[in-house]
Amino acid sequence: MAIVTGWVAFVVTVATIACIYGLLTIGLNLQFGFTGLLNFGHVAFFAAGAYTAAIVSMPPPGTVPGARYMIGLAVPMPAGLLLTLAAATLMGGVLAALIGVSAIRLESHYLAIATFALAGIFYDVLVNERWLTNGTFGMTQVPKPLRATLGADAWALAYLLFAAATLAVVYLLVGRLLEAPFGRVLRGVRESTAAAEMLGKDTDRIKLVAFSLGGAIAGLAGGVYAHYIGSVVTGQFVAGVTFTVWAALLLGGVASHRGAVVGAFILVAFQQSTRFITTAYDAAVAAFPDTLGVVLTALAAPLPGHPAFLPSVRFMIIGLLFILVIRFRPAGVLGDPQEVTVMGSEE
Amino acid sequence: MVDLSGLAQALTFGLIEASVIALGAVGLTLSYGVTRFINFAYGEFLAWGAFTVVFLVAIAPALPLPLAVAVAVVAVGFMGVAVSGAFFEPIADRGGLPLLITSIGVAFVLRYLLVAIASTDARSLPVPLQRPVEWMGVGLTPVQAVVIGVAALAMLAIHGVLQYTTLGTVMRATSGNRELATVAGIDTEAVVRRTWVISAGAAALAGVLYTVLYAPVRPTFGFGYLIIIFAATLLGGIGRPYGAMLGAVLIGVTISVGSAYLSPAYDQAYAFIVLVVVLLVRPEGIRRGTF
Amino acid sequence: MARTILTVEGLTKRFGGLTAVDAAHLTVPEGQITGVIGPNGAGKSTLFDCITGITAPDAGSVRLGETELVGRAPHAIAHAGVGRTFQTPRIFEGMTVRENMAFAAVAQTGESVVGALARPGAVAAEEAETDARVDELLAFLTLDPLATAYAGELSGGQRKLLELGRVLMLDPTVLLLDEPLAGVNPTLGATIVDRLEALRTDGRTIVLIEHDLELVMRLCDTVVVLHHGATLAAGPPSVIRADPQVIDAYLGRMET
Amino acid sequence: MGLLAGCTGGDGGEGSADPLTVGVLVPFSGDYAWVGANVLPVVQMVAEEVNAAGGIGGRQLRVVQGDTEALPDASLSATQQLISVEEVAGIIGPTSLTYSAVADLFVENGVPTVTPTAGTTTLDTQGGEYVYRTVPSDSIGGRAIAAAAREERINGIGSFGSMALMVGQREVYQSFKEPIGSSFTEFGGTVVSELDFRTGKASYESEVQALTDAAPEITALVASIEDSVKIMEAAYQAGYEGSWFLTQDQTNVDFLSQSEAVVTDGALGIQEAPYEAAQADGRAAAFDEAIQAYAGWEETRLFATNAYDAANLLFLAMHKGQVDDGAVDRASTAANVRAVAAPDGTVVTDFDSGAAAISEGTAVDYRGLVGPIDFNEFGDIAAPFSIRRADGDSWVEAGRVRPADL
Repeated sequence: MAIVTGWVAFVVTVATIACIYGLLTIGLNLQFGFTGLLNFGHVAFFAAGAYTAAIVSMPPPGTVPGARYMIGLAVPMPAGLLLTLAAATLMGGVLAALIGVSAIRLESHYLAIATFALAGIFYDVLVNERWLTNGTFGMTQVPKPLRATLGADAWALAYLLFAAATLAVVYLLVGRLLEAPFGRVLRGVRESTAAAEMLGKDTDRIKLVAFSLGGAIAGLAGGVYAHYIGSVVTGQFVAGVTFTVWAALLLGGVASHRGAVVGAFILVAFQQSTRFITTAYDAAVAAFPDTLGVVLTALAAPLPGHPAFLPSVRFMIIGLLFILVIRFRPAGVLGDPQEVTVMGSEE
Repeated sequence: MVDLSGLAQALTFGLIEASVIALGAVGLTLSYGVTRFINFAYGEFLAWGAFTVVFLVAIAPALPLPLAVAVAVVAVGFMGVAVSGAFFEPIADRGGLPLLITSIGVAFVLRYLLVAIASTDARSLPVPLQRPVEWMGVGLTPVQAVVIGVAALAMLAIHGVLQYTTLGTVMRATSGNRELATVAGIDTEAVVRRTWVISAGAAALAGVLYTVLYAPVRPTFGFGYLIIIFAATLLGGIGRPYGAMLGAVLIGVTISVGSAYLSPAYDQAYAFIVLVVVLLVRPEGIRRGTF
Repeated sequence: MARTILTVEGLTKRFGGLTAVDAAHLTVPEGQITGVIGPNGAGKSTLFDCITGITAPDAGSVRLGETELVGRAPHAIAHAGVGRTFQTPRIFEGMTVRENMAFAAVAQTGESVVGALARPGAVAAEEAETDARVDELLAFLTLDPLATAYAGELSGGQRKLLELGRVLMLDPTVLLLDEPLAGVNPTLGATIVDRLEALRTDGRTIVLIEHDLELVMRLCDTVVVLHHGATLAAGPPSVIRADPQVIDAYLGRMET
Repeated sequence: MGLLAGCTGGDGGEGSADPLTVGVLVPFSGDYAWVGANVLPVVQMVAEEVNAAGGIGGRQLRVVQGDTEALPDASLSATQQLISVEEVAGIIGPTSLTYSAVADLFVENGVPTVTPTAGTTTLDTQGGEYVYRTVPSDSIGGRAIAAAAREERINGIGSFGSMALMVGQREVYQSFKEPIGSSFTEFGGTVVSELDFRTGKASYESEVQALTDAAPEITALVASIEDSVKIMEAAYQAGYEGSWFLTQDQTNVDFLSQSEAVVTDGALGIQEAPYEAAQADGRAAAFDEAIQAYAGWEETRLFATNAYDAANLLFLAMHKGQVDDGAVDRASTAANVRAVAAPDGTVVTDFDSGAAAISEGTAVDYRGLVGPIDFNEFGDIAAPFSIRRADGDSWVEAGRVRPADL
């Protein structure tokens, strides 16, 4: 199966990761974009889904050398895939509901801090509760459905199609929800909770439903991630993921259903493309050794040479993205400025 | 040798950490007063303060530490003004939410600018390592005592500014309601700038004290410590410097006692739990009264 | 005498040292317009807030027909039939006029996740019904030309009309209007007054906070006067106009 | 230096002259950026030496960075970038942090991979066909620590009977815990307490309190440099009297410079013993001098010698493929990594001598700076360990532990 080689293989990997981030951004958009719930702990739901999928599908502890986890339900693959993904989605939703029940009534700024803090607590639980998550060793034998039968290249392509299909299905279902009165109620609650309440809408319940639904979709993304990477480790679920998803949402367009997915693909593409800065730089210097090479070397000379320099430039660019989108294009690439009054004026 | 176990010692460790938290919380609450948004980039001023001193001490070893600290506090103070002028003031009229989200971006820029310059290596300050001395039944090293002293002095200075200077009164007026203050003829732009100098300066000092106590530190420690500062600020009631001081003591003690008597692996969690409970029960914080 | 539809008894609310509402009492006859007047700070808006559950009163009871409303969530009170507008209209600026109106349609299948996804037929039917009702109300309130405009672009008066239309979507038993004419130009004001009268003839019960005393005396069937949070007097306009206490505390100035 | 030195400037022409790419797949950002900073310059230096001598089959070596950011999803796309886009002939890396997320890709694409850093025990029973490592497994390292702690003749302080295990909550540290604990008990000692602590905390007073309560004769402290400094200083302040046993991460001058002699003096540490042969013929010293000049270091950093051996092994394997079948491909290179280190060949200690011998058709046995580099079936090496004792701002060798002793 030589079709998936060269650039295609790299693009297939990046596209699969982008689909997973697309799901995460749709979930966040449901919470913040449409309902105005400032969720700074989105990675916790992503992690809840990933770990649930791992626990449901991993082999029982006895069979794995050095296993510290206690539960491994070893649901057979590939038939069990839907079951593990359902469990992951459910767990993401349940965790969001638990956090939501306690924090949803908070005013947006406080909700941001509460979700940020609760995601921090959840990370500590993942690291310390070895019986459940195998601690920092992580769950490294999450089965990849049909991996053996298909072989690497075909499987990579198949999983991309699966991830894209999952994203498409979720996109359509959530799209229909948003066009239905359900979407209208969310936007009303976002614009003015007091007015919505006065018009007979149980705003606490609506916020909880939206928050849990967003968490469930993030849980599903966790399940798709777990079966793709095949190993779930605490190192993956850091606050950086939450703010990457936020960057994708802001870029794509707050409260724009299409914008959320487009934003996720743009951001992941940007992040992965910065891998090539060193190679592009080398190629450029190699191709024009005298003219451009001299200029580039002179330019680069004063910059600190330590290898952490380049990756930190990438993160600075992401930071600037936040600043510039809010200031000059609050509606994001595909967002509708009319819709995004919440970004423009305080309630 | 001083026995470092027991509740009294845990409270002492809590108070020591509280002096760092308090400086950060007071600084954060002052800037919240005039800007009305939760600044997620605030932690980076701690890191910049600490690493400015590390840098100054590295290039000029002869420079006495206190002087280096003073230079860092002033420098980061004005950096706060520059950051506010560049990123926050232009959209100040757009309400708290866009400002809050922008502060996430500013946090990334400031943090990774520092990493780009200083790389991610852990650094420390030339502070002597001392064994704790018995003092009223608990162990305390002279350095720790100095840290508490410096923090207390800084807090006294801020209290002095707030209560006994025109800037203080004007700051308190503006922190109530910025539009009202402008209407009343106060040059709010100047007040906001001066508040940022004090706020970012306090953060820089907090960062230095953190590094003195808990070296070696990496340039990314500020963002990690942010949530502890938030906890103290909100516990004390957002916008209330005296509340922030009280909140800092409670959070410092909670972390220390929690680590000593429950599991030390969840030290951050105890501060978070206190914070979330407070947010739910009394969002306006524990300290009654206005300013 | 018309049946009493809403009774407020001994309603008290204190904010720190200030007693905003002091054992106020109010009986609202069905099918009539009741005016609530009083100087600024007399506790009128707080009274509305207590009735609609936005602020929990310290004491007293609010009964709609037989059901006690104190202690219930605002959305439950709205469901029970108490519609309310705000002094400064809280319309959904990021949504169109039509969407603002449709928002208020009473609990639909389309508002639940399962309903929206699993029963598209029912949702479509309800949407059609809602749209019909929205068109009807927009026409009634002369807002139909603005149906697809974003609510954020409306003028002050148009916003008042939209908020009135939105609360009418609830088909409330009692309609609490908080200064429906404040800041409205006279022509649009006349339309609003005309619509209120039409609602009354249609049997709708309205309670109105209004500063324009001349209008209140002309429009309202009964008038309640609040003073420092307490009910000073209540009765038909003619009685109120002549009541010495009211004159002394409030109307005296208007006569000269 | 790092930014520029990445360019080894192939001539970009077509045909056999196009560059031969090698990937360095380690973290270059995040908390573990120091790993990339330690490994990359070494690989670049060796590659430049090989290029200076004409490269491999006339093709210049090109070193490319793959930043795993120590995150599984980032490491997956970094690996895919190296394997599919850069079409690397071989990979130096990955670390234990992201090995399990990408192991599949190495095997599927048959990419020869030599990791200079992954000591994790998970690799003990994997690898050997495509994945090799020039760093001994933590299980051997842990066992050496236990053995040294039990034998005064090795550590020069005392035969310790009771030990506490103080281990950071990260795989890279937890991987040492079981080997040290079980071996220490096996050698007759008793483990009096196991303390797992959250890494990157502000202070560790409570953990140290638990340690002083357990009052072990010696504490095995498996943690990063910064956490170790905080813990040992807090222990000094709390009056802890016992000894310390540190791992490779901390046994270097950089660690000693971050704390004071009164705290660190007498602490025991462990490093791969500089291979006597390498020391005797001055290669170790020559390498130290060369890399410190090339990378601007004051001291040879952790994983530098491992990276040197990994690079040489990989390039020699490629060269063997070029000589045997006139071309360099992944499958032959993977097999050749084992071949060029096979114990029966003539001993060679760097690329030039090795390449010359291979060109003449003789089988070679590469012996590196880390040790004789004789791979077992899983591609692991056993190496002698040097047990060191901190004395002021330098480490003094207290004794040696040979693989045979374990």
